[in-house]
Amino acid sequence: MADKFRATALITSLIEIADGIYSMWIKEKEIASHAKAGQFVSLYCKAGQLLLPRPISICEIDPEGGTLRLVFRVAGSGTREFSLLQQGDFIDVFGPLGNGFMPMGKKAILIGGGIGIPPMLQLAKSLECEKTIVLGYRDKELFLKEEFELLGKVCVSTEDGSYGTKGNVINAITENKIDGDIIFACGPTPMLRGIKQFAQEKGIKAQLSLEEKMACGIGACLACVCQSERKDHHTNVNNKRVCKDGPVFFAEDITI
Amino acid sequence: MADKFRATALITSLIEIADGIYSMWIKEKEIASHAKAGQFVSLYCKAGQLLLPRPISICEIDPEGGTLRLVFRVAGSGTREFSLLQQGDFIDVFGPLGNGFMPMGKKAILIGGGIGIPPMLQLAKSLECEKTIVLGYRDKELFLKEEFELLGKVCVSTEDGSYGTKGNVINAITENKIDGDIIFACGPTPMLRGIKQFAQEKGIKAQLSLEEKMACGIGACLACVCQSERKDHHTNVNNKRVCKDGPVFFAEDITI
Amino acid sequence: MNMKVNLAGVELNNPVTTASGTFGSGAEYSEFVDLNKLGGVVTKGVANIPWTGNPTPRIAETYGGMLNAIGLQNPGMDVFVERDIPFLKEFDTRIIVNVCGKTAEDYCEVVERLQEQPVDLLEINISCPNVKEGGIAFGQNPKSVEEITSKIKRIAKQPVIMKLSPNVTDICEMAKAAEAGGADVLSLINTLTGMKIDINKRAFALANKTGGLSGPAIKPVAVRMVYQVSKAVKLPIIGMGGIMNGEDAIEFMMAGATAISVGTANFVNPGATMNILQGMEEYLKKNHIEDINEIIGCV
Amino acid sequence: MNMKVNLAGVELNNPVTTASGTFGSGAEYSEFVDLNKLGGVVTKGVANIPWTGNPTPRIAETYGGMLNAIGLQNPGMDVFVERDIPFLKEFDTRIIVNVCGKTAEDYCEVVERLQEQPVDLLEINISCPNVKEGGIAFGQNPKSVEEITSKIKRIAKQPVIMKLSPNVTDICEMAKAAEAGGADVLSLINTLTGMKIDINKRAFALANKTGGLSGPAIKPVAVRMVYQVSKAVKLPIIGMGGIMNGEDAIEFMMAGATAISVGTANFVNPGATMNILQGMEEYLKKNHIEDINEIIGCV
Ligand SMILES: Cc1cc2nc3c(=O)[nH]c(=O)nc-3n(C[C@H](O)[C@H](O)[C@H](O)COP(=O)(O)OP(=O)(O)OC[C@H]3O[C@@H](n4cnc5c(N)ncnc54)[C@H](O)[C@@H]3O)c2cc1C
Ligand SMILES: Cc1cc2nc3c(=O)[nH]c(=O)nc-3n(C[C@H](O)[C@H](O)[C@H](O)COP(=O)(O)OP(=O)(O)OC[C@H]3O[C@@H](n4cnc5c(N)ncnc54)[C@H](O)[C@@H]3O)c2cc1C
Ligand SMILES: Cc1cc2nc3c(=O)[nH]c(=O)nc-3n(C[C@H](O)[C@H](O)[C@H](O)COP(=O)(O)O)c2cc1C
Ligand SMILES: Cc1cc2nc3c(=O)[nH]c(=O)nc-3n(C[C@H](O)[C@H](O)[C@H](O)COP(=O)(O)O)c2cc1C
Ligand code: FES
Ligand code: FES
Repeated sequence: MADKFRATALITSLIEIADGIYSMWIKEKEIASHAKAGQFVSLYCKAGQLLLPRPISICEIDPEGGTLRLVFRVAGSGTREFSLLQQGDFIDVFGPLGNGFMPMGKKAILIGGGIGIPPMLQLAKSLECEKTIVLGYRDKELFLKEEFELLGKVCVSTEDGSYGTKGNVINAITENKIDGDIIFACGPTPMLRGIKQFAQEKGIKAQLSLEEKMACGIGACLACVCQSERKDHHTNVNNKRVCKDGPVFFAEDITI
Repeated sequence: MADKFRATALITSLIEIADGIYSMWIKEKEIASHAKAGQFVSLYCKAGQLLLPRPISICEIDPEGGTLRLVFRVAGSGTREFSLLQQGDFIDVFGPLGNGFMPMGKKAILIGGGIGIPPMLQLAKSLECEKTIVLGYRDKELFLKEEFELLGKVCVSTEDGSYGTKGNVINAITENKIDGDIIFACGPTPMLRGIKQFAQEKGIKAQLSLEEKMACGIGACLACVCQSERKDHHTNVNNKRVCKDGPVFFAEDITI
Repeated sequence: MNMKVNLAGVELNNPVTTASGTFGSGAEYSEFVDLNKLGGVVTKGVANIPWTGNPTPRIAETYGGMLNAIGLQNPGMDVFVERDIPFLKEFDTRIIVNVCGKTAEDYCEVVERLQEQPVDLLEINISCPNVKEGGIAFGQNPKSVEEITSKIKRIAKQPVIMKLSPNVTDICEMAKAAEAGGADVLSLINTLTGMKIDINKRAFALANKTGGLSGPAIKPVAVRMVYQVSKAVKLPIIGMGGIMNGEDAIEFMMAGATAISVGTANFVNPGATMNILQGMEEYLKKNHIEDINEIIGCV
Repeated sequence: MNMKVNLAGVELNNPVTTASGTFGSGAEYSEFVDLNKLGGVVTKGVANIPWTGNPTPRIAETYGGMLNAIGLQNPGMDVFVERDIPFLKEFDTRIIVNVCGKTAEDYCEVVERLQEQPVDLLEINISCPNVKEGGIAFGQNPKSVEEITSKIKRIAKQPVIMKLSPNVTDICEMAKAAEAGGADVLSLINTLTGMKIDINKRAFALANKTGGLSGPAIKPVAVRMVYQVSKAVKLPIIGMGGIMNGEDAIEFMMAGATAISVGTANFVNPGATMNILQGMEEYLKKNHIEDINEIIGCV
C-alpha cells in the first residue's frame, strides 16, 4: 500500500513572511491525509538544469482541506525558483517522506532553531500534552512566533539579542528554567549537538530532526546517511538514512 | 556602431494561426528600427537545458510601433516553449541578424514554402515593384495567405492538392505562367534547389534564403556554413556563413 | 509488439533495467514501480563484507546532472543473500547483481557465493570512481580488465556483465579486453569523474572531493561510447547515462544497446522507469515497429 | 582591487579570455564586447594552409551543452596574419593564437611564421576531437605530447600553452608530459567526445557522427581536471569548460586556474564575457578580497 505520493500540487497561497522566508500552502489531498508532524516532502524545480528534489519539512497539515503548509528560506537556485511561483501555479511534490516525530511524554519541550522552526508548528498542534516552545532566531524577524503563541508557552532567543534571550535556544531554556520529560528539536547541527548534551545531562529523551543532502528521498541511494550508534538493520554498518530512518532520531541513537 | 541588439522583449501578442503555427509580436524598438526583410532574430529559451538560440525569420516589422512579428512552427522543445508563452511575458531576443533580401528588379516573384512563407510577408510589404507571390503549403492550413493577398497577386500550391495547384511551388509557377525578372525565395532545401534550376533556365537572378543549425548567429563560430561557388573572402575556403553572409544568397553563388 | 530482448541467453521482458546504486534492491521503489514490469533490477553494488562508504556530503547537484561519492556502502553478502534476493524473487523480473570488491579475491568470493543463488546475471563493477582500492583501478587498464574478467568467468555460474568506466582514453580497448577475458555482456557507462567547489565555503562540495557525474549532462558521452563499443565487439550492451525518457532510451538502442539502465532519473521521478518503458512503446507504435530488436544499432 | 594575473611572464589585465573557436578573432563580437576589457582573446585554431572543415550539420544541442564538429575550418596563416592580428593589435588585450595542424611540421610552420608577429602567447591545440589527422591524436599519448611540445618550444618565440584533451584516462600524465616537453602554460579542457542520434531520422545529428561536448554539462569534469593538474604540475593553468557566470569562473580559479576561458556561453549571450568579469569582481568585493591571485587554488 502506497503511503507516499508523487503529484503535481496547486499552490493555494504563497507569501513572504520574513526577509527571504516564504510560506506556501499547496493542495495535495493524498499527501495531506497521510502526513504527520516531522515528516517532509520533496519539491521539484521546473528549471531543467536542477534535477534533484529539495526536501522541505511539513509545517502544517490540513487533512480536511487537503492542504499542506511549507515554510522555506531562499538558500539557493531551487528555493529561489519556488519563491517566484505564485498562487495558482503548480509544483511537483513527493511525500510524505520520513518517519516524523513520535508523540511521547507528559511535558514536552519543543525547540526550533532558524529554518528548523516550521516543522515544530504542526508538532505543537498535534501534541496533546503540556508543552513549552523554544524558538531560536537570528534577529528580530520572528516568523511564525505568533502562531506558536496560540499553542503553548513560547520562549525566544535571538543571536543578536534584539528580542528575548540573547544567544541560542539553550540559553533561553536555562534563562527561563524550562523543564520537561521529552525534547523535540529541529535546527542546525551545532544546536542539535547542544541539545543532545543537555538532554543527556538532564537524563531525558530527545528526538532530533536532521538534515542531509538527498537524492532519492526514500532510502534507496544511500546519499543521506548519518552515523548511528548501533548497526542499522538495513545497512549493516553504523549508518542510518536521514530520509527513511529519519529525519527524526532519538539523540542517543546517533553521533552528531 | 552596434546594429544588433541582445534584449529582453515584451510579447505583445501570441496566437496560433494554424495547426502548430504561431504568430508572435514582440516589442523591441532597437531591433524593429534596424531590421529589414529577410533578416532573422535569435530567440532564447528559458529552459536551462536548452542553451542555443533559435533563429526565426522576421515576418513583419513595425518600426513606428517598435514591434516585430515572428511566425514559427512548433518543431521541437524550444519552439514548443515559445508557443506556451503568453501576451505580457518576456522573451530574450538577439537581432536583427543576417543580410536580408536586396531589393532589385521590376517584376518580382516571391516564393515561400512552408515555414519559409513568413519572411516573404515583410518583403512583399517593402518591395515597391510589381510582384507575384507564390505560396507552397502542405495542406489547406493556408496561414498568412489573406495577408499576402492585400499585397499582390497570390498563387498557391498544396502538396495534397486541397487548394490551388497540387504539388509544389514550381508547379504553381508553371500552371499560372508566372514570370518576372527576379526571384526571392525561402523554404525547404529541395524547393530552393528546384528554384535555382528554374531561375537558371529562365536566365533570371534568384535570391534564396537558407537554413542551417546555428550557435553564435553572428559569423564567429563557423557552425552554419553552406558551400559557396567562389572562395569566401572571410573563410578563404568554399564556405559561406548562413548567419552572417546570408541567410540570403544569390542562387549562383551557392551549391545546394 | 515485442519488447523482449536477450542478454547472453537471458531473456528480459523488456529492455528497461535499473542502474546499480540508484534503486537499492528495489524494495523502496516497489511502492511506485511495479517491479514485474521491469526488464530487470540491477542491485546496488555488494561486496563480500559490509562497507561503510564515504563520509557525507555524498552528493552534489550540477548543471543537468549530479555528482555522487557514496563509496559503495553496502551491507555485505550475507544480508544481501538473506534479504534482497528472496525479496526480488517474488517478482517476474530478472535479478542482476552488481558486484564490487577491493581485490580480485573479494569479487570472486561474492561471485562464488552467488553460484547457487537464483540470480540471472552478474554485473561486475570495475568502474566505481569513488573508492580508493578496487573499483575504477581495475577498469582503466586493459590487462587488468581482461585478467579480472577471466578470473570471474572461471567461477561464475551466471553470465557475466562487465561494467566499464568512461574515464579512459579508449573505451574500445577496454571493451575488447573484457571480451577477451570472456565477458558475456558489457554495461556502459559508469559515471565520469567530476568535482564541485562551493565558492562561498571555499570547500569541496563532496567530502570525498571528487565524485561520479551522472544524469542527462553525460548522455552524449554515453551514446558515443555505446556506439563505438558496439562496432568494436560482438557482445550485447546495456547502455546507460542520462536516460530521462523513452526517446533517450531509443537513442541508446539505436546506438547499439540491447538493454538500457535508468539511474539518476529515478531521483527526479520515482516512476521514471515506467514512463520510459511507456515512452519506448509509444515510439515503436508511432513508427510501426513490431519488434524492439529491429532498432538495435540501426543508425 | 587587483584583477591582473600572470601567465608565464605575460600579464593579463584580468583572467577572462575567450575559448578558441567560439569567438572567431573577436571582430564579430566586438560589437557587444569591449575587447579592451578582456584579459585576452584566444583566436580560432589556425593552420599553415586553409582548411575546409567538416560538412554540416556541424553542431547539435544536448542537455545543458552542445556538440560541435566544425573540423577546424580556418582561412590559413596568410589571411590570419594579414587580417586578424592587425585587427586585434588595436586593442589593449593579449593576443593568444590557437594553432592546429595535421602533422608536427604543420604546427611548427605556423609557430615559425608567428615568431615575428605581435602575438603574446601560443595555444597549441592537440586535443581537437573532430579532425581525422592531428588534433586529439597528439593529445592522447604522453610520449607524443612531450615530443610535439618540445618541437614547438624549440622554435617558438612566445610562451607556449598546450591545450589538453579530457578524453584520456589520466590527465595528469598528459600534463606532466607537456611540462617535461617545456610547456609554459596548460589549457584545459577541450571538449569531451560525444554523439547524438536523431531518433526520428534514425541518423547521426552531426555529419561527422561524433563531436565535442561543451557547455555547463561538462563543468564538473573540467573543474576536477584543473584541480588534479594543478596538484600535479607547477605550470599555470587556463581553465575552461562550461563557464556561464562569474561564480563558475571563481570555481575554476579556486580549483587552481590562473586564467579562464569562456566558450559556449558566448552563444547564449554575446556579452557573456563581460557579465562573467563583472560577476567575478562582485564576488571579490562581497568577500573583501583585494587581489584575485589570492583565490587561485585556495580550496
Ligand atoms: C529533511 C529536511 C527538511 C528540511 N526542511 C526545510 C524547511 O522546512 N525549510 C527550509 O527552508 N529548508 C528546509 N530544508 C533545507 C532545504 O532542503 C534546502 O535549503 C534546499 O534544498 C536548498 O535548495 P536550493 O536549491 O535553494 O539550494 P542549492 O544550494 O542550490 O541546492 C543544491 C543542492 O543541495 C541541496 N541542499 C542544499 N542545502 C541543503 C540542506 N540544508 N539540506 C539538504 N539539502 C540541501 C539541494 O536540495 C540541492 O540538491 C530541509 C532539509 C532536509 C534534509
Ligand atoms: C535563418 C533561419 C530562419 C528561420 N526562420 C524560421 C521561421 O521564421 N519560422 C520557423 O518556424 N522556423 C524558422 N527557422 C527554423 C527554426 O530555427 C527551427 O525550427 C527551430 O530552431 C527549432 O527549434 P526547436 O527547439 O523547436 O527544435 P529542436 O529540434 O529541439 O532544436 C534543437 C536545436 O536544433 C536547432 N534547429 C532545429 N531545427 C532547425 C532548423 N530548421 N534550422 C536551424 N536550426 C534548427 C535549434 O535551433 C536548436 O539549436 C529558421 C531557421 C533559420 C536558420
Ligand atoms: C547515487 C548513485 C550510486 C551509484 N552506485 C553504483 C554502484 O553501486 N555500482 C555501479 O556499478 N554503479 C553505480 N552508479 C552508477 C550508475 O549505475 C550509472 O552507471 C550512472 O549513474 C549513469 O547512469 P544515469 O545517468 O542514468 O544515472 C551509481 C550512480 C549514482 C547516481
Ligand atoms: C563551436 C566550437 C568550436 C571550437 N573550436 C576550437 C578550436 O578551434 N580550437 C580549440 O582548441 N578549441 C576549440 N573549441 C573548444 C573550446 O575552446 C573549449 O575548450 C570548449 O568549448 C570548452 O569550453 P566551453 O564549455 O566554455 O565551451 C571549440 C568549441 C566550440 C563549442
Ligand atoms: S536520499 Fe537516498 S537514501 Fe536518503
Ligand atoms: S552560427 Fe556561428 S558562424 Fe553562423
